[in-house]
Order: sequence, then C-alpha cells, then structure tokens
Amino acid sequence: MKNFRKTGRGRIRRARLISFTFDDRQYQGFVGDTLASALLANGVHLIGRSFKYHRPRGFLGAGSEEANALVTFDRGPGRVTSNVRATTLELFDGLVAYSQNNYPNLKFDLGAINDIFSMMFPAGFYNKTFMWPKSFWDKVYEPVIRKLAGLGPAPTEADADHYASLYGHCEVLVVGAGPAGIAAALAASEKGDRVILADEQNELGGSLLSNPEARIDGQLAWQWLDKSLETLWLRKNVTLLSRTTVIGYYHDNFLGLVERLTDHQGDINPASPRECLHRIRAGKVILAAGAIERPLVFAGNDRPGVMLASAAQTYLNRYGVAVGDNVAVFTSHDSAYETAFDLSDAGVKISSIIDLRADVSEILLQQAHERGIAVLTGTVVCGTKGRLRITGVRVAKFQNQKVSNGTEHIACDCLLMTGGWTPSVHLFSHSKGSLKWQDDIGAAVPDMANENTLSVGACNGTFGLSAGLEEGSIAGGGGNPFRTEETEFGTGQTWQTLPTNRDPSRIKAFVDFQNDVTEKDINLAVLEGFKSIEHVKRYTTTGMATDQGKTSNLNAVQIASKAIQIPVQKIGLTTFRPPFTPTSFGALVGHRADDLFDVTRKTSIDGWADDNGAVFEPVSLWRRARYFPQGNEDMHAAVARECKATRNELGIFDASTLGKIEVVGPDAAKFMNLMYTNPWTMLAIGRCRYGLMLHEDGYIMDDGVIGRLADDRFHVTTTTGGAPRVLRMMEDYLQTEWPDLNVWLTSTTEQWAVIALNGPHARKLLEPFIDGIDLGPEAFPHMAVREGTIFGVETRLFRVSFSGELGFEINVPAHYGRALWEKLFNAGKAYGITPYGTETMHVLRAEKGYIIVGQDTDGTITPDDAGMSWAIGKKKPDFVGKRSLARADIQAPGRKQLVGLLTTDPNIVLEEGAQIVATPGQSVPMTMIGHVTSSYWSTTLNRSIALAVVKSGRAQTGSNIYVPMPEKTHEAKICATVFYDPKGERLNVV
Amino acid sequence: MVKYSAGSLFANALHGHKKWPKQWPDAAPKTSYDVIIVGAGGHGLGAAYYLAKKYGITNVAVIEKGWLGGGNTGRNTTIIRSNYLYDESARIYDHAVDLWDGLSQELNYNVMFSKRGVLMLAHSVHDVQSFQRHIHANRLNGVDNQWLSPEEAKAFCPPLDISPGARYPVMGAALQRRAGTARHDTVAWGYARAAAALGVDIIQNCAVTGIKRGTDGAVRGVETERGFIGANKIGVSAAGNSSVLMQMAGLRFPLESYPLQALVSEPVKPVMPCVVMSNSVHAYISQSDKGELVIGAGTDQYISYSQRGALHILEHTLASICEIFPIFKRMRMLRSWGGVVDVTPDRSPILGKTPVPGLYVNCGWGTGGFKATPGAGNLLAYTIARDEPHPINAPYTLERFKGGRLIDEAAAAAVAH
Amino acid sequence: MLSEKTGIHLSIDQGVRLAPILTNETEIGGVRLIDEQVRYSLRFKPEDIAAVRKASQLDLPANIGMSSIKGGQLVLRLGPDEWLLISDLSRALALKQTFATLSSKFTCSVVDISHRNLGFIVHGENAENILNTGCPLDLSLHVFPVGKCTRTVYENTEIILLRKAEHEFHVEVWRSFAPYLSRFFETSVTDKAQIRMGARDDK
Amino acid sequence: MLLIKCPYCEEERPEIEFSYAGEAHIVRPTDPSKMDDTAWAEYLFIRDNTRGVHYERWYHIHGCARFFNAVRDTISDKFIMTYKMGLPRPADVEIAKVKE
Repeated sequence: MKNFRKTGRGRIRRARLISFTFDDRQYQGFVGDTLASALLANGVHLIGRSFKYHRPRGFLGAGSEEANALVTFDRGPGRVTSNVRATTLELFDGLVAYSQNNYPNLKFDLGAINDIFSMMFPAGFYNKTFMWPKSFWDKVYEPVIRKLAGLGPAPTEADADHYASLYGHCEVLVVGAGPAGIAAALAASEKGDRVILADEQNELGGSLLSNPEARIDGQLAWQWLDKSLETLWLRKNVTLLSRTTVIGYYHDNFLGLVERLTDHQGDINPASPRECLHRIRAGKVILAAGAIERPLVFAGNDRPGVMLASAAQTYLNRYGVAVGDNVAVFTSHDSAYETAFDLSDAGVKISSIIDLRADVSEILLQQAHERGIAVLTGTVVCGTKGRLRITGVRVAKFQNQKVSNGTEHIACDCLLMTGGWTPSVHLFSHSKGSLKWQDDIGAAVPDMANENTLSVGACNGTFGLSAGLEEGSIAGGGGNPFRTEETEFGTGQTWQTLPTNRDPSRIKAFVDFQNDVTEKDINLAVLEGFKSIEHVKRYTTTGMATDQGKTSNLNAVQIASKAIQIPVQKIGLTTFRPPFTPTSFGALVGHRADDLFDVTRKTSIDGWADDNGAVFEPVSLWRRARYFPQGNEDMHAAVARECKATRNELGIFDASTLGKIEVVGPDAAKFMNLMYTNPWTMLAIGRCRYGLMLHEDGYIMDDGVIGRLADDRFHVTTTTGGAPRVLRMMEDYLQTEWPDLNVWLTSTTEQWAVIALNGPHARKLLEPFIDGIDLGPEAFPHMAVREGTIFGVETRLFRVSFSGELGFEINVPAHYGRALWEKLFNAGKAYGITPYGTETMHVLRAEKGYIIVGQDTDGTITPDDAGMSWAIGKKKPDFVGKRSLARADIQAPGRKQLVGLLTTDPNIVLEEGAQIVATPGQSVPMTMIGHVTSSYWSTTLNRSIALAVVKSGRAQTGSNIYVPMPEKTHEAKICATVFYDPKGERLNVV
Repeated sequence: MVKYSAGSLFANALHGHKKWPKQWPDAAPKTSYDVIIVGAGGHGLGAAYYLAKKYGITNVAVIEKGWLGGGNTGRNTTIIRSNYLYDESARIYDHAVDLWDGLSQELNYNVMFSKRGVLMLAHSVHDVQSFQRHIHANRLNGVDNQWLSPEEAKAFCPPLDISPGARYPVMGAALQRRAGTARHDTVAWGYARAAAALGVDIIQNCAVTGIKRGTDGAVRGVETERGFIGANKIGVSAAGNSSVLMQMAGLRFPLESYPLQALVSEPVKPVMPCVVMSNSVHAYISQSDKGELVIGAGTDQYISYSQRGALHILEHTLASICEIFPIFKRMRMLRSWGGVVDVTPDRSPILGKTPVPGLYVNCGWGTGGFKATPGAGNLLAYTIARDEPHPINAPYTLERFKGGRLIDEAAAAAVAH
Repeated sequence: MLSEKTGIHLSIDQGVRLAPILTNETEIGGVRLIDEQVRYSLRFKPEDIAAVRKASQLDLPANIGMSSIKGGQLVLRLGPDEWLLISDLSRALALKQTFATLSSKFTCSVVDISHRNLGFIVHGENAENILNTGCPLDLSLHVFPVGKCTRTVYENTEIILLRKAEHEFHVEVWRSFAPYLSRFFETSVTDKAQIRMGARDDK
Repeated sequence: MLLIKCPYCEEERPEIEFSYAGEAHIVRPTDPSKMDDTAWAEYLFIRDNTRGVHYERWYHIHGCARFFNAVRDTISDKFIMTYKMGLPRPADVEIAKVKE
C-alpha cells in the first residue's frame, strides 16, 4: 500500500504507530490523526455513499463541515455511533469504523441503481407519485420508502456511557480558538475577567494549525500559538475548552457547549462521562468561528478525490498527508493558490491550477511559475472522470460568458476546489442577530446584534491573519499588539452554477452532496414556482442533511437567486437552527437519566412499606404503597383482606403525602373564606371541616380536611398531587388581589408524617400512648383536632375518617414517622392491625361515597355536579369560583351529576372509564350520558359498587342505565352515592 | 393542472424536467374577492380549496405575510390522530382523519399520510383510568382506539422500555391504528396547487395591516402591505398571530401564544415503527420517512412571538425520550426549531363566526393543529360559505367561554389525586 | 424524644444515606448531612423588622438574600417578609418561648418546619462545582459572597443555599427531595474526578 | 433561558427559578356577583396576547416567592422592566425611556 505521508510536516506524533480498522480492513496511522487523515495517508479516498443516488463519495473537507465522510464508529456493545464525520473522528489504537448506506459493500453498492435512474427522482418526485392505486400506498409504497430510510444503522441497545452537565458563568465567552479568538481571549482575560475559550477541535489554534508558515510578532505560527496558549493557561481566570462545540446561542447570552471527553480515548474509562454539557451564561460573547470554504458547482464535482482546497492544506500541514500524487486545483479565489504552493513545496505534483478568472494577480502567477505550475486562467471544469476515484478533468476555455466547445483532458488523482469563503454566522444567527449581504465575498455577515455579542475575524467577513488578530484583540478590550507578516488573503469571485459546454439537463452538478441535491433540482423547484428560499430548501432538501448545509447553503441560495432572478438579499437566507453540529441526545440529557431522571418522593414510612412487601404506585412525584400482598395474594385478594380488616378491626395507612399548608395570621379565616367554598368564620378552634376549592372558572380543583388550631391558625390539607398548585393559587390571590390581608402561608407537607388509623379499635390502640388529649368521644368528637404528644413527641391529632370507620390521623414531625408507625404496628397486633395501601383506601371511601378529586371529578365538575352544594357557604358574598357557578351553562339543566351505580348482576365490576347510555342496543355512534368514575368489588357489601357521573343523574335515581362493553352490555341502577352505613353510625363506635 | 403520476414523471424525465408547470402561480392581488382567507398555512389553504371545490366559491384569495406553509404547518411533528374523549372533539378530529384518508388522491399530490399508528403511553394508575375512559368513549363513538398491555405495546414498538422498575413505568398504552403522520410541507403545497387550479389566488409576502369594517360593522376588506383588498367575507386562520388579527377588527380573544419547539435527529435506518406519545413526561416521537427521529417538545412558559425556544426545554424533552427509549441516547440531535402556538383557555379551538359580520375565525388549535388540517379547512369553508357553522364545528364558538360550556380535553385527563 | 407516659423512645430518621464518596474527607471536599435541627419559618411585615428584632433578640438580616450566623444559629432572609431560622437542638425550648412571645405581640406567622427540611454541608474546593452541577446561579465569591443566601433550584429540586465560608455551603432541601439531591451530589463528585475541565490536551 | 431581574431580590436570576403567571393588571372585580356573564368571561379569559410590549406577571417561586410585574417585548423576548406587585402600570413614555 502506498504511503502518502510527507516527512517533516504535520502535528501528528510519529513516535507511535497505531492501527485501526475501516470496513474490516486494518490500516495504520498516528496519534494526532483523524480517521480521515489516516485513511488518506493510506491512499483511501472512497469513504461513503450518498443518501439518494448512492454515489461513491470521498472526503470533501477536513473538519466539522464535512458532508460526505460519514461512518459508523463502533466501540462495542452500547457504544455504536452512526453518522460520525471521519474528518473529526480522532484516531486511537484499535479504532473500528464502518462505511454506511451501501449494500453489499462500499465499492459495489446495489443502491447505486438509483443513480442510473436518477432522472426519475428529481426534487419532490415523491409528491407526484405513489398515489395509485390508493391501497398500494399503505401496503406497498410506504413500507418500501420507509425501509430505504436513513444513513447509518439505528441503535439496538442502551447506551453504555453516561453524560454530565454543569452550569457555568463568565464575563466573556470566546467561541473559536483560531487567531482572532485567541487574540480576543488574551485581551479579555488580562484584567481578571473570567474568560472561557471554547473550540470544537481537539487542539486549539484554528486556522493556524494548518498554516505553520505564517508569522506573528516575528514568530512562526505554531510558536506564537504555544506561547499564547501558555499565557492563557497560566491565567486562573481563563478556562480553555477543546473538543467543545458551542451548539446553540440562546436568550440573554445563555449558550450550550458540549465537551467530548472520551470518544478520542483508546482505553475507555467507564467511570468517565462521555460528554459534558456546559450551560454557560456569559456577560459578553465573542464569536470567532471562522469561515468555511465553499465548493464549486460543476458536473462531477462529487467524485471521490474532489476536495476543498483548504482541506488539502490541512491534511498536508496538520497531518502530514498529501491528498494525491498529481493534484489539480480549480478555483475562483486566490486562497487556493496557497494550498497549491504548499503541496508543491512538499513535493506533490500540481498538474495545473484551473482558474475561472481571466485576470489573476501577477504575484500569484509568478509564484506558480517559479514552482513550474501551469495556471489555466479563464478556464472551467466541465466534467470529471473516474468511478471510485477521480482520474482526470475535462476543462474548457471560458470567455465572454461563453464556454468553448473544445475540451482538454487533464489527468489528476485529486481535484481541489475553492469557490470562496462563507463566514460561519450560525451562532450569531441563533442569537437572532440580523445578517447583511456582502456582495464582494458573496456571503452574509453579521449586521445588527440582538444580544451582547461581537463577531470577529472570518466569521465577521474579516479575512486575513492580521485583520483577524486585530479585530479579536479589540473585541476583547485590548489594542492591537500584533505584528504579522503574511501574504494577502487575496480576493476571489463567487459563482452560482458554473458555465458548461454540455447540456445542463444531462449533467449532475452537486450543491448538497449528502442529500444529492443538484443544481438542476434547485432550478426545478424554481421552475415549479417555489420562490422562497425556505420553499426551495424544503422542496429539494438542500441544506437539510447532517451537515445542515455548511458547504451548500450559499451555493443553493445563489443558484436559486439566479433562477428566480431576484437578488440574494431579497430572497433571504435559510434560517440557521441549533445545534451547530449534531449533538448526542445523551449530552442534552446530562445527569438526568435512570434514577436521576426525576425525583421519587418517599415518605418517612416508605422504607417500612418496602421492607414489608408493599406494591407501589406513582402518584404525582410520590410513590405510595398501593397494597400489601401476603403470600401469593394478587391485588384483588390483598385489597379484600385489607378492607375487611379495617372495617372489622383496625387498619393503618400512611397518609403522609397529603399536602399541608399552614395558614396563619389575623386574617386567616377571612382568607380561607375567599379561597374555599365553605364558611370558616364560625369554625371553632379545635374543629375541622371538609374544604372544597374551586378554580375561578367554578370547577372543583381540590379538597381536603381543614382544622382550626387557633383563631389565627388553620392546618389545611390538600390532595397529594394538588399541594403545589393549591399553595401557588393561594399565594397568587393573596399577593395579587388581597395584599392587605394579614395572613401568611407555609407549606408543611413534609413537616408532618401522617398515620391514619381506621377501624373500631383505633381509639383503643391509640389511647395509651397519647398525652394531653382526651380521646373520649365527647371530648374529642368526629371532625376535631387536638394538639398533644404521642410517645412524648408532639402531635396534631385529627379525628377524621376517609373510610367511614372510627378514624384518627396522627401527625408527627416527619423524622419520627417510621418509628411511630413501627410502635403502633407492633402494639396494634393485639387488635389485628393491618397495613393498607391506596387501593383499599379507594374502596373504603367509595363505599362511603367520598369523592376523589381528579378521579370522580375531572376539571369539568362543579360542586353541585358532585352533589356537594352543601359545601358552599350560602351567605358568603364571594369566594374563588363563585361567580362562575352562576353562568348560564353551569345553571342549565342536564349537567352530569355524581351518582352511585349498582349493577343488576352484583358480580359485575364495571370498568372505570366505561361509558353510560340511557338505552341499550344503540348503534354507533351512541349517545353517551356519562361514565363510570370509580368502580370496585366491595368485600364489605359482597357485591360491586360504582360511582358515575350521569346527565341529570340525581333525578333518575332508581332508573336503569346501560354500560355497553365490547362483549356485553351491562345494566345498572342509579342509586345514592353512599353504599355503606349511610347514617354514619360506625364513626361513633366506642 | 398537469396531473402528477409516475407516467408524467417519466415523460418529464425525458425532457430533463424542464417542462413542469408552476405548482401555483404567484398571484397579484385583485381589488376585491368574494372571500379572503388570511394565513396560507394548511388550514387556510385547505379552506380556500374546499370553498372552491365543495362550495362553489372560486373568487377567493389567500393572503400570507410570509411564504405559504411557513408557519406551524411546516414546524410541527406531523402527528395525526382522533382518539379524543368528548363527542365534540372526537367528531372534529375524526372528520379530519376521514379527509386525510384519500387526500393524496383528491389533491393529486402525495401528502404521505402514513397510518402507522399512534401509541399513547400510560405511566400511572390514573393514566390507565383516563385512557380507558377515552377508549370506551371512542368505541361508542366509532373512533378507533384500543388498549395494549405493556408487552403488547412493546411488540408494537420494539424500542420501548417497559421495565417495571422505570421511574415512569409503561403500564399500558392506547393505540389508534388509523392514526399516524403525514409530510407537513406537502399538505400546504398540495392544497395550494389544487386551490390555485380552481382559480384561487395565493398571495404571498403580503402582510395584512388592517381589517376594514363598514358603518354597519361588517367587514369590507383588508389593508395590506400591497394595498387595500376588498371582500365581504374574511376568514382568519393565522395560528399564533390570531390575536393580532382579531384586534385589527376590534375583537379581543381568549388566546395566548406560546413558543413550541421540536427537533429531529440525524437519519438512521428504520427503528421506530409508529408514533409514541407520553403526556406524563411530555415526549412525542416518530421516525420520518427519511430516517430522522422527529420529536416534539413542550412549550415555553411565557407568551412569545419570537419562534425561539429555550435549551432547557430540549434537555427535558430528550431526557424524557431517553427515559422511555434508552437506546436513543447515542442518537444525535440534528436540528431544533420553534413555532408559535395559540392556546385557548380550554385548549380546544375556536372555529366559526365572530361578533363581526363577515368575519370568520379558525384559531386556538394549540399544539394540535396539524392533525386537524383538512377538517379545519373544510369546516371553515363551510362556515364561510353558509354563514353558519357546520354541526361539527358548532360547539367551537367564542360564546362558549361566556356560558361556560367548555370543551376541555386536558381537564378531563385531570392530574391525579 | 422520650414519652413520659410509656417510657418508649421514638428514634429520629432523616431518611438519607450519603454515599461514601461524599463523606470521605478528600482534599477537594465533599458533603455532610447535618444532624436534626430546629427550624422556623418566620413571616411578618418588613416594616416591623426593627421592633421584631428588638422583641426577639434575633439577629434578623435587613436585606433579602443576607444571613446572620451566630453560634449554632442561622437566620436567613429569603424574601421581603420571610425569614428562616435554623438552630441546633440546644436552643429548641428557648426559641419556642421567644416565638410564643413574638406571636402574641406582633402580626406575624411562626411555623415550625424543623422536620420539613434537611441540611447538607457542601464543602471543599469542589463545593462550587458540586453545586453548579445542578444549580444555575453564579457562585463565584464576588457574586455570591460569604453570608449570601437564597432559595433557588438544583435540577428538579428546590433548595435554599447559604454560603458560610469560601468553600462551605449550607444547603437546605425538603425531606423527600433529599435522597435525589444527594444522589446528584454523588454523580457530580464522581464525574468531577473524571472531567478535568479546562485540562490541557493530553498530547 | 431568560435572565429575569426580580424587583424584590434586585438581582438577575435564571428563568428556571420563576414561573410565568399570565397577563398583568387584570384586576379581580371587587364584586363579581354584579357582573354579567360577558364581563365575567372577559375577566376570566380574554387576554391581550400582545405581539410587542406585553405586561405580565412572574412568580419568583424558587426565590423570594413573590409575584411581580414585568414589561417584556414578546417579539424579542427582552425584558424592558420589572416592578413590584401593586405598582401601577408604567406609562408608555416610561417604557420608551427605558427602551432607549
């Protein structure tokens, strides 16, 4: 195998030869190589196949702008990454990569048949076809189209790596560590401001890395670079981030930076995150992102071996690799000459420089002449030859807007092209800064900034080393301390489609390489009436490939502009959207994976439940014990047992998740009157009341038992999920509408562990352990609250019941929760104590007809709908939601009302959510009059019970309704909502 | 209109594709029209098409401030489904799905409606109850929707993680098989082409600056950047900008406009056979025919017209996606973008007449407008043509906010106890 | 606490177990769980501050975001009318009396939230980094000086943050969020050992 | 992520500490029962939804826990000013002054 490595060039570490595998074949390279440079050193140009036509493709560039060279990077199970640009993939010993989008192999790809029939696949072809016969779409066309999707393989297993994220702050963030960026960072960090300098490449230096001959302050570029980086490194206020891509520029100078930590390491350290997302808030952002060279659009410009000139210069000077033995250069810009000269000086034959321009600077011609390089001015490439690698070009003279018919063949194994330079305005554009068109460079540059940002150097359209250094330094707050010796950056022309002497409809001149968009496609879009550049982009898919048009957008815009005959400024540019380069989902997920994805709130008693075999269910952020199975019990059996035990003996339940808010202040009762439907003024100290809260639109929002501890102090409870929104709504009204009320709200949800004891033995169990509270039925009636101690710990003891049994809710400071639970549980064994979970709680309350907000109500239910008009303080002039209850449609008859249902067959447990109809046997669509909100098997009643909302349901008590299920229609009778102990006698057990 | 087909494609290929006609001519505004539709998104273009096609009104202009299909039509995640709970919602969305089916043939433009199925994941007992309620209601309404166990869901969508220990375990899923996706841009283009062929003028880059009303209060036409254009019937279908346009007619609306983001990954080989939605963790995902994962994010919390979303929204979205699909963590985000969605207090649209005679409105679709495109277009056209709403959109009045007869799907899936 | 009636003792469990990597005292620091504390949320109108200060003898900071640290007692001013008092258990009774008196004299709200929160000490040179893993505030010393405090967020949790010294922060969090927070701290410390942010190229 | 100056903390804080709380200066009527359905619906639901200078409320929920008012340009998302709850809506002149 021939070696294209050039001695004495490049920054690779030649001391260590390393091996790697591409498409199962082993090659060798050096530390410091990219996969691209190492393959090129081995003479490999063919790297992939294009998306649509499966055309063979080589390396277009040498950096993140690469459109062609996408590979699958395989680090073993869980570490396979598709669509990685070979030009940025750092080589390490043992690296394995594969080519993509070909079958059976890269050299012989059956998909290339698309190329032969490409005339059938112009832009938007799929809009025009695959419509007949209609049934074929679902069964034939679409499945086939979907099978053809995609470039790289899809992932098959969970990512083996993890990711990190951090917040950071700095006074100045410099994006891009080329000369302008380094100059900016040097100046900005001089006075101690925190400066972050980030660059996507593995080494800082930008264009200087490819340009060792340049001189700054009398030093060679790389010496100056080393010295400058050393200076920055020694400043404690500077953070240098290499391998870090600034992916997006968001509001108020908030930027996302992704640092790659392990992809370049040969031995993966599983403890290390693969990537880290730095979320940076910067005072000022200096964009020094450079520019991207633009390809020329001519027939066959996609052949492997056709490459951007600057890329060849990078391969030579940074990696010590010659891109060929016999290189032709095709340009409309002076900058390509530098590459040609560098290659020539390194001993590579330059077969010719083909320059579109008739007039080229004498100096350049002279320098070419000195090196024996032929320069063909006023000449255009009309085609290329070669299948898997370019073998030559056809050129023709181009004069007076006409291309001569005679063509000349020039042999070459590589063709370098330069169509000008495109400033990288992506981030500036993300920040919603406006762009202006600059005709002399044929590109858009930053105009008005929307954030505190400055663009410097090539990304600002300021080309040339000395100009970039100066602009950077001044942006960083310094002067211009640099002296440079450089040849002029030079000038050039920009072209749309190049002239040709061939039939333009028979050639393929590529604009977007990866998506196979040709100049013809763009013209077709325009021909078909697509006049906005966004339309052209979407119709042709130009600029929508994984490179997001970094090399193609400007060519596409200019071709469209020419076709539409509107100046570029008028048709607009496509919008640049984050991220700058494709970004791992993992990097954006950061730490929030697995157990850190979201909080799981657990009560202080949760550990006991876990130890005792509870099955849990998620309820908002909490996890709650759903039931406590014994032996092989299923949920049904466990719940039946738990219900029975609670009704007959004693149940113990962890109610800690209920929201709690302490409402304190002289205006507490007044405030409560406004927030809840119920009246609070007359509630005696030590008594409780069920409270109902509405949204201002009149629908039930939340409920809970509320105890009055003092004249100016209420202990409010809310639903588990409702706690945050209840507090928020209370604060909202208090601060916005009633700021004069002297009342304060404090969340105490987590202050208290709450243990509910329900059942005939509840009092007996509790009594011995309580100090300071008389538990006697008269002294401590139902719906009362007392403060005292239990086992010496302060408690707020509520006598309330959500089961219909004698019930207490013991509030103790949370850290005592588990200890108290265990003591009660142990002592309760004498009374047959049984722990129960949310499922049993639901059954017990349903037997009593108590609603659960969010289950029996759904945000469209008013108090009257729920049968709770009794909870409304009739004399109160106002409360949140009151006015809405008087609205026409809320007062109108026929609203859905909460009722009880008893199925005719007592063994049928209706499905929750099942819909209700008035008459059986209807055809679809049926007229639904309501639905089942809660439905259970009641062990206590030895039959099923259900709650439902039914149109005008209360008036139909006693009538039958029907629940049509797929297999059978069930019949049920409307009844009252209380199924068990309607008189509430069980509360009074002594 | 040249008929599109494989044959015409072949014939044009022989000519080097140099003879294709414009898909729609670039019309200059006339002095007046019978009907003006403001907003050339899928809904507005659809309305123009159906006005011409079904209701015989061809003297119609669609006026657009930017380029057609450039608003939410081209910025959404293309999910189409109709398994809504309430009769009103089920009817309006199922009407749309009926029209989606066959739209390619009707328009002679392949909108690539793909009935790949939409799977909605339940992550809590409450989700299960809520989805069951939907399924029962859908069954009685004749709307396709079925319950899948976690294992069945996994079989339908293999990349799904159904391990019971997950933070948000998959406890089952509702599947609407008839639901799916379509290619968003082509819907706008297809309607534009078909409408233009029936005589509709499509006027782009022509922002409406005012709505003129006569002394009787009725509309007379619109002021635009390109001058006054008369019409006695104006239909506004302007999504995020609806409030602004309604104010031009002196109306204040119950709308708020929020930024909504979406993103796509790099294209990979087929891996996601269907659409998956998880409302609990705000994750919406499918794979395009090009191979990109198309992912919908949540809205930002504040009103905005900037079409610029925040990074933390994307972080949360992708964390959710990777929670449900751990294999996607190594996939890479290619592009993200923002749209502006207009949301009503009950998150259902307003589609019908307004208090101003001759002014009709179609707005408030929130994050769900794309799926309704053909339905909304047809119903808006009907309402304009007849000056009264179709029974399907009759409940979607502005008046409902006064009386309180809201259509609140989100409330019906109320958050748990 | 010991019950007089039963003689039974109820033990305290704060419900958090810190990973060894957090508690191992290394040079870059780590995280400690603070033992049970007394905590009160004190609310009154800002205009009463001088009078309340006098009556309570509490060192109430005058500015939002400032704190006073005296012995084992911290007072944080979190909002215009909100102070958080954190003290070790030795002052529990005294504080109870102070607040009883205060409540009787002033229009105010005193709520015992001793068990609502847990306290962590995040210390060492790595402290800022541990916090900035999930907290979006600029914690550099000149922006967030010693004595500054605030309620803020740490990823999906709300925290209260107080800088006690250059390399020492007090973090308060609601009880049920504490295990999540400590797991996050743990990840931060593990990753920090791997990410050499700003490290020079290993070339 | 926006940077929001809390008028109580007198500091710029990141958006995730805040919760948006809708349009500002919509005062709850002192006696809702006196309003007809139309006026009540207006209070409940009708919003300016301004494209441009918008008056809105924010809640520093994870900070000082105060609701406050803000003036923000909804086209650029830039805050023009924030001010304490209870202060009157700033006049256009004031806003113009700050904008400059």
